[in-house]
Amino acid sequence: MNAPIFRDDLTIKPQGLSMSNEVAALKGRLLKSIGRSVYVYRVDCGGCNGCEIEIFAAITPIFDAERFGIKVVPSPRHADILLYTGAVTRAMRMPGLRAYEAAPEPKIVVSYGACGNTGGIFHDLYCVWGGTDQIVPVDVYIPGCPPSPQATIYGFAMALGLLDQKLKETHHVEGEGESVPLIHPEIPYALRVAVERRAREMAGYLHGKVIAEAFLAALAAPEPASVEARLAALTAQESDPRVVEIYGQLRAVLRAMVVEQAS
Amino acid sequence: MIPLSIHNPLALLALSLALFAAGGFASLLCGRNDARAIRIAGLSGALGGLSGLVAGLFALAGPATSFSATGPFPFAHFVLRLDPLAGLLVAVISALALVGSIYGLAYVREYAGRGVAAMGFFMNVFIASMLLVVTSDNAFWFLIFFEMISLASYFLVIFDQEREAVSAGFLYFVVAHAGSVLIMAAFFLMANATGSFDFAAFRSAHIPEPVASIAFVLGLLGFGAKAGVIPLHVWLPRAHPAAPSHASALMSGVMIKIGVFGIVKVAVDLLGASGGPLWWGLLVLAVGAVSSVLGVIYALAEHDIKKLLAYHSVENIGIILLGVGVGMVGLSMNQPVLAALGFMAGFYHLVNHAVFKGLLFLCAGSVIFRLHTKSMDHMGGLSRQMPWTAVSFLIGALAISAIPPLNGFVSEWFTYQSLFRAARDGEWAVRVAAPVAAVALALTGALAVMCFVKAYGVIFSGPARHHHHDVKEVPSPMRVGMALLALACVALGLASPWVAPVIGHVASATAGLPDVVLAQGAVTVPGDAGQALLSTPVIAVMLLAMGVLPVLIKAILSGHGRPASRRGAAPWAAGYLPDSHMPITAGSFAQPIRMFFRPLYSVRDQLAARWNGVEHGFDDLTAAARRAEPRWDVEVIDPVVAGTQKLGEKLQVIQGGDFRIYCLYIIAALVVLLALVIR
Amino acid sequence: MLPDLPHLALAGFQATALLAAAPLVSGFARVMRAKMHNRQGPGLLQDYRDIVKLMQRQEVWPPDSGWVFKAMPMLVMAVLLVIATGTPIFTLAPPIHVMGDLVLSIYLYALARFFLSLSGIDSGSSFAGIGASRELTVGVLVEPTMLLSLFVAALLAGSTDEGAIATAIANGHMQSAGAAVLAGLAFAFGVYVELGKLPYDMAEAEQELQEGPLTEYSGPSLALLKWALALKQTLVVGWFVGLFLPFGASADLSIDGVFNGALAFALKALVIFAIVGVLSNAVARVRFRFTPRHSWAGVGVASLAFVFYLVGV
Amino acid sequence: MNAHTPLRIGSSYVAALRAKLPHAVLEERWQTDRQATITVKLEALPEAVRTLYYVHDGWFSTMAGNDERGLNGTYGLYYVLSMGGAEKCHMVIHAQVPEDKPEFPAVTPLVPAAVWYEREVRDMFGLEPVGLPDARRLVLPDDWPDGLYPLRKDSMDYRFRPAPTTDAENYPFINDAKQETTVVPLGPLHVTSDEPGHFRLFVDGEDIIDADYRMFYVHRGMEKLAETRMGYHDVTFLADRVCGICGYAHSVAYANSVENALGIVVPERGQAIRSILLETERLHSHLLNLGLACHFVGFDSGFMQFFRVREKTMMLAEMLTGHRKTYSMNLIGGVRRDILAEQKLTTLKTLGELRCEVRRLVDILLSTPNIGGRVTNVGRLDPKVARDHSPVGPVLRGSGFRRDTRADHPFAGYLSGATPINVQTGCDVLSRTLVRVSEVFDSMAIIENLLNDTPAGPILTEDFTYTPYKFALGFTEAPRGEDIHWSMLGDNQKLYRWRCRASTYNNWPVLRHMLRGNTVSDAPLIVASIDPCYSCTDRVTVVDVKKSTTKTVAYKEMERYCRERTSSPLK
Amino acid sequence: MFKLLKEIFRTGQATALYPFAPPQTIKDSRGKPEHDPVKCIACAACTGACPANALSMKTDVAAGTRTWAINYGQCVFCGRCQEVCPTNAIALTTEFELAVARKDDLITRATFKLAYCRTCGAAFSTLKEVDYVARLLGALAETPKEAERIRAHAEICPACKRRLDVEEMAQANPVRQMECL
Repeated sequence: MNAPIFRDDLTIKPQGLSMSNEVAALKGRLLKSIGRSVYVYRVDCGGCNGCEIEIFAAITPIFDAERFGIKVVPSPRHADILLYTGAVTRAMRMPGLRAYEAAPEPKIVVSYGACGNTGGIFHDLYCVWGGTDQIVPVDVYIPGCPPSPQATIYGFAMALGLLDQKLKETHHVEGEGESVPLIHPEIPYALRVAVERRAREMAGYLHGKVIAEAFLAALAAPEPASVEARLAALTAQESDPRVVEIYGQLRAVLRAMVVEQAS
Repeated sequence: MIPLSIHNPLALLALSLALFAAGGFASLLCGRNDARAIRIAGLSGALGGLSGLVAGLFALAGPATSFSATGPFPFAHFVLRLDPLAGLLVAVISALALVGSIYGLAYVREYAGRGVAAMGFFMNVFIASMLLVVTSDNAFWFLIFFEMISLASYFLVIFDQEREAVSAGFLYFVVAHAGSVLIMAAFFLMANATGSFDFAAFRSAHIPEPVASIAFVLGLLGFGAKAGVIPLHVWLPRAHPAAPSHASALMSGVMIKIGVFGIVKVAVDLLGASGGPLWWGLLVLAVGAVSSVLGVIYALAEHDIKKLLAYHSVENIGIILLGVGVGMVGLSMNQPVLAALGFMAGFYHLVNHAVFKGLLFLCAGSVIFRLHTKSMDHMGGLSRQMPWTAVSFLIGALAISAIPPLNGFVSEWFTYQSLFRAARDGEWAVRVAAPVAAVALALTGALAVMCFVKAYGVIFSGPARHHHHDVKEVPSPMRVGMALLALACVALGLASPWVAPVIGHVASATAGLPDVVLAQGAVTVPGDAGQALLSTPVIAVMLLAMGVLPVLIKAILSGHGRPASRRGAAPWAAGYLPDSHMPITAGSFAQPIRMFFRPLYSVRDQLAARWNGVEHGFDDLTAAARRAEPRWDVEVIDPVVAGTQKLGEKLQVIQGGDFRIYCLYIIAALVVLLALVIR
Repeated sequence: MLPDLPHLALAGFQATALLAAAPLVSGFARVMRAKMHNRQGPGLLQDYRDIVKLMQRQEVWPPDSGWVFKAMPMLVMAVLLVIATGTPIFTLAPPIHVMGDLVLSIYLYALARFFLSLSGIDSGSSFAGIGASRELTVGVLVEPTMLLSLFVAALLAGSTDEGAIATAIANGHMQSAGAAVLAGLAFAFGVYVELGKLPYDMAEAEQELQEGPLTEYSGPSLALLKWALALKQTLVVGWFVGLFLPFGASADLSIDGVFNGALAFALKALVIFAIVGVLSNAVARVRFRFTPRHSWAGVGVASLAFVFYLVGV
Repeated sequence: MNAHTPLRIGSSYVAALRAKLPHAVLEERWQTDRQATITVKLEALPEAVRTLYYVHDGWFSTMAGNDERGLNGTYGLYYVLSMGGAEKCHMVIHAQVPEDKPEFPAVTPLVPAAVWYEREVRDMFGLEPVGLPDARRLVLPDDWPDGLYPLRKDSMDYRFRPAPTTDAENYPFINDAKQETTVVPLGPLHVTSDEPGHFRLFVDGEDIIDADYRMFYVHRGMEKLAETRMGYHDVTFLADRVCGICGYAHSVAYANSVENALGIVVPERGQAIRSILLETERLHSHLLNLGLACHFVGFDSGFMQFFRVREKTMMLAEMLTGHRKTYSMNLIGGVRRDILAEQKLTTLKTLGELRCEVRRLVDILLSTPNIGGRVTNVGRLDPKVARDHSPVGPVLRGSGFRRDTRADHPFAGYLSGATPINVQTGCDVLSRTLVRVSEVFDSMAIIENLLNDTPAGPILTEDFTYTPYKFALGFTEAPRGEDIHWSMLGDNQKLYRWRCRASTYNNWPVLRHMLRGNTVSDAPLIVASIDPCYSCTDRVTVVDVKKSTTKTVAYKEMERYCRERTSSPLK
Repeated sequence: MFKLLKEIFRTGQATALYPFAPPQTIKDSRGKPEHDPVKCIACAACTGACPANALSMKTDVAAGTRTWAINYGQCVFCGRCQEVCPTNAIALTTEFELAVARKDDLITRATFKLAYCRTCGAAFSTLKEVDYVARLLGALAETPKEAERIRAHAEICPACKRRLDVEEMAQANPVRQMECL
């Protein structure tokens, strides 16, 4: 590898397009006139196809974007909204710009998915430009990898002013005396970690966490007095045989830890 | 015999002929002074055309006038007869001669230095001989002038001296003479039955059935070859394109009509008294239907603009013959209205085709004049540089596609109506044949639309595929020529309620029938108003009126503050860089038709293969001639040339080329022809 | 024979009424389509909204296009409006009598087709060019069927005047009922192809040609063109209904009669477009190469109608 | 996948190779009991590959270039063959290209299936395949500067973005048509392709006379990313995003490759869950393809119905993994989520509904007017062409070849039972569609079996150590066919090299043959019938080598090459 | 065709009502990662684990702060952050309505105060992390003195810790150190 280079020296900006003020003013008018009639042209600038399929799904019966007058059109000349997906690969720079040029003014550009918004997981690669706004001015960003059809519907409803934007920029600043509570301080740290790890190996980070939490809660609970009884009760309540199996494994961990401690 | 005077159309015709003759020889005398030759030939042609046009128009209303003189041959008087049908043909020929000559004033400059003096001569001879053919009333003189047409036009075809032109010319020569021989035979049969070469004698005589039928079939074949009906069309799409464009306009516009004229002349005029059986008409109808459909299908496959137009001539001859066929059917069924309607439809289309096909050839000539190519694949986008030519071509294209309210539609409408009447009122065989012919006509119409969308689109629309950056509109004489014919297309369409009765009279007079009702005020009707109504003026008014509505809608709804329209950077090529291979070409455009009608194209290839034999023979012959040439030079030609050097020099002027080669070609051609005929 | 004032008024009314209703027709098609997909779909008025919206948009012309491209939507709409004045739809007689000839109708549609296709070439787009070629090819394939079936109907009525045909069928003055029915079927096939709906939407095939001749249009021109195409669909159905199902059409020019005629047409059109909606959404697009097989079937039915006419069944 | 068994399936191939090229085989190394890497002399490379390919029923799986100069001073070339004969295994032919002379004898003239790979290795490493007749770029975009090879270790930082060299595409296309043709451009932005790729149909009106294509619009540089920014355990999440449809198959293939290299034994339950998810992915992918096939022939009602039903599989995926598309389920050593009783029951119930609905929809599809005309005898893939180019998945099975990674080289949860292979012999679009239809039902059965019989125990093991410079293959049968990954570990918790080959990569080259002779209206459907996954391919496209010119050009070049290396066994 | 019609009638309208009715979400599906800054100790485990670099941590020594940030526009919703978070401060929710018109609205930040090494005074962590570690390890202590020692140890930066360890070892076992030498 060469001597380290800073990212800003490496990357040149592609020649993107900017918008004249006049056209920007027209956009407001456009948004009014397209309230219930929206022609969308998809511009895939090098996505993984996930976004494209979800856009497809958004026009199919369950989600039916045509309810709102949204129609996917086959030519950019018909478009009101250009829907850019993908991280803008080098090869798609010119096609992407051509589509923008071909669409009538004013046009709304929606950047779709993590790749379109920022480049996503590919944001700093040599063969991508890192997001739609690197080549054309963007009006709406729809995050997701890929955004689900519902998120797509929301994004369009938001773009058309039917729904309000929910996500706002926030900045939390640490307050005085902010302190993080300990998790199950009553259970020895090593035991908790061992239980949590075993639970994760058995059921994964999500279910494992829930199961471990139930197990630890039972362990820490005051009633009934005997640990074995508490855990037996926990197991007895559980109808899912797989969870029962995992409880068994966790009890084995507990037993091993206790035996080890004892020895 | 009516004496010649200025009030007599025949006198005007004579004046016209004199002008043509004078102009032709004067042009020859100009020698290498091209500019003067062009002017003289052009002006004399235009004046001759003008006076011929007036003569023809006068003659339309009849009655027939004739002029007779004793010629050098005791067995054949020189008789000219100007009846309404001849008048119609004279008018058409003269009109195109007029326009073609004006057009030629600028167009012929293209040929400067390549013997324009001779071209002027041949053009004028060509026109004059056509005028003489349609008016001569004696079989012998008819044949003489008929030969003159062939010869003059042969020289026009081979004018370019290119390999293709020369070989096309040869084929033309062979077919034309084969046709003449058949016509000659037909006339001999009639002369044999009547004892005279005068048409007047044929007209009044009653020729017995088998002989009349044989004469008719011989005439149909002979004139059919001239008209270019399928399967005798092979020469046409090769010869017409080879000629200079104003000559092509005359060949396609009027010369092939001589063929139709001949068929009518033989079947209706000369054998009219004998009364043709029904199958004559049905045969003509069949020939017409086949020619129209195949003609247009073959046209669709062409990339060469002039070949495309030439194939359309085959198609339109077919359409004309549909009308003529119905007329003949009507005659034999003793239905005067049907007969008059049929002939009228045919004659109307004859006039119309002359006008729009002439126009289209002139437009094609203009494009070739600027781009120096006949291939449509190297044209494109010319409507911006050549707006006059484009608009003229578009009018011609709409007219030939039978788009209302232009002239082509009117005559096709009459053809449909005559077919409808035949289907409704005719005998059983006719009732079956007429709808089939109507379907053929409908198919032809749809294909013609496709073909001319292709032609106009590929030549004048879309992106340019040529590399001439400085293409500009053609000089004014050419524009005037095109504009005159374009106006004629519009006028013959819009004025149909007034034109139709005139042509109807020609038809009735030719067939010896009473006039039928063809117009009531501004409305045309096919014999009776119950059958159908049509008013081209109303259509035109409605189109204009309704044209306002979308414009208004757009103006009102599209509102203010909308961003100004703009021209995009490129057509949308699915995001890729557009290139010059993406816009559709002539070949690709017509490919679905080539795919769907594949069997019909193989018919053409079969026919063409038949004629290939002739061409191979020609190739061998010229090759042999070339090998033998030195010997000829030494042993035969040199002494002759040396002996008649002065004469030789004069003769060389005719072609400005190598006269000896021509002699050889003609001799060789005659030999082959003889061989073919004898075999 | 030239139109008088009441007839002109009727012509104007019929043309504008059909024009006004055309987006409703295409909107209805979209609703039908959505219902066939088990979707909620857009409202009936969606195409009005689309047209109004498109009218506010910018027009972008392809770089090499000429006046044909620009004028085409207006030209086509004008021609269709002219046809609307000559087709007997609300009444048994064509509003303008001299415009009511069947040959004229066929060739006026050809005029519209001429410019629609020409604009495809003019746009310089590869897809539009192929679309134009297909549009005309389909025209070639369907024209014989349409002409022959109309010809048979005209023979039955003794006149090529569409009003005469409609009147004859309405009154049952037909020499041959079988021929009339078969001719109606063949004509219905031709009309269906002219509708440009699946399986015969060759020229605009979205997946194959990106909407063919429409590819390069934008803004008001696209609005007019979509509107005109909807008008064409309304009109050809009107043509069919007017000639072969003229029941309910007004025999005179009375306001009541015309109004009832219009109502009757609306009902008939509703039924027909519902059937079309089901048909067009339940089939795949025919492979272009196989289109002639279908059109030959059409010609076959029309020929059969003709035979029926000849033998007088 | 147990590396410790003494059983070495495929030894006979090694023996055969040693017999055929006695002095050329330098070394054999076994990664697992069914995976061997045989190092041969560079000159013997084409013959070695050809022998395995044509003599021993080998199929070209992938080829990896590797910049091993830091390790041994050479570039490594790894030609991977999936052996279809009696001993089903993977044979890797390895050859070393010296640093100072970056060229090697092209295999393509002998085995056409290698064409894209050799073009790619030229693009990415600057290694010149001598005798390769196709000199065009494959992976790198037109605006990429010459002479900059992204995958060389010392060429550039992975973030280096050179200024574009051009704004106009300059890729030369090959048109073998003898007649005049016009160009129909399909893509990169075409309504029927959800992804960018440029297909250039050379047509005469409606007829496709020839076709060429330019892909790799989606080349982002993932392989470089995997060896730089990411730790080797993060690459499973990157592999998920190789493709938006069959990303999970890549993730599994990648995880498998590392697990094979490090000898990790993944718990059985983890393996079963991987298979369940792979089959779920196949379900939604095949339903997507069936829907799109309807869409492309204008039968949108069918498209909508298939998508409506497909939503159920999406719901399943979301329930089982937390996401409709990018499952993010794999870690090296196992999976991240378990399937609990509630999910199991819902899945079984949904599958029951799905089976009925899909059966009805397939019935509808096959009985719809005009469908037969659109799919029968359209887009034929001749078995001979298929044999030469090694396509995979339903494309291959639709042309009558019985090859399916799940059955041939069992992995994950397929180890236990024989997976059915569906074959059709029509070679056309219909056959490929029918193969997919059968696979949909098979997938449902596989999922049900695995759910009803899931092994107990953990789903993840973390009991392994990272060992530098180990390498191995990992493979899955994605909905589109075999995905195969070749991974080599580095020494810094990262990969040294990751070679990811998606199924579609092997299917593109035959497309040209399938398009020829059909019509413009068939093109979208034919392209869809290989169920292409453009981004999967991540880099390439091209065309097969022109047969006629291959011999002459290749021969001359080869001659020069041989002259320079007198020891060549090819002489 | 009739089979299709039958299917259509059997199914009825399939369209979900959203957005006119609450969305249908599936339990455990991976939506927006919700960060609870109060629970966050700014340990950077998540930023290291994030394959897309959507999570970032920036230290501003001059201002004495460390700022954690998530860019929802870059997030690929894999849940690795949730998996590695030691304090359950970040977890994925089922929220999906994330579209914005302004790119900055995609970013959520949290700023924490830096902790300084009690030995060398260099900033090395956040106060919250030091506090958390101290309490976590302190809970294991058996005596308050031990706890205090642990806390003090936690407040030393790693560099100093290494140095101190070496010194400590040297003092505690000089012999072994000698052996090593």
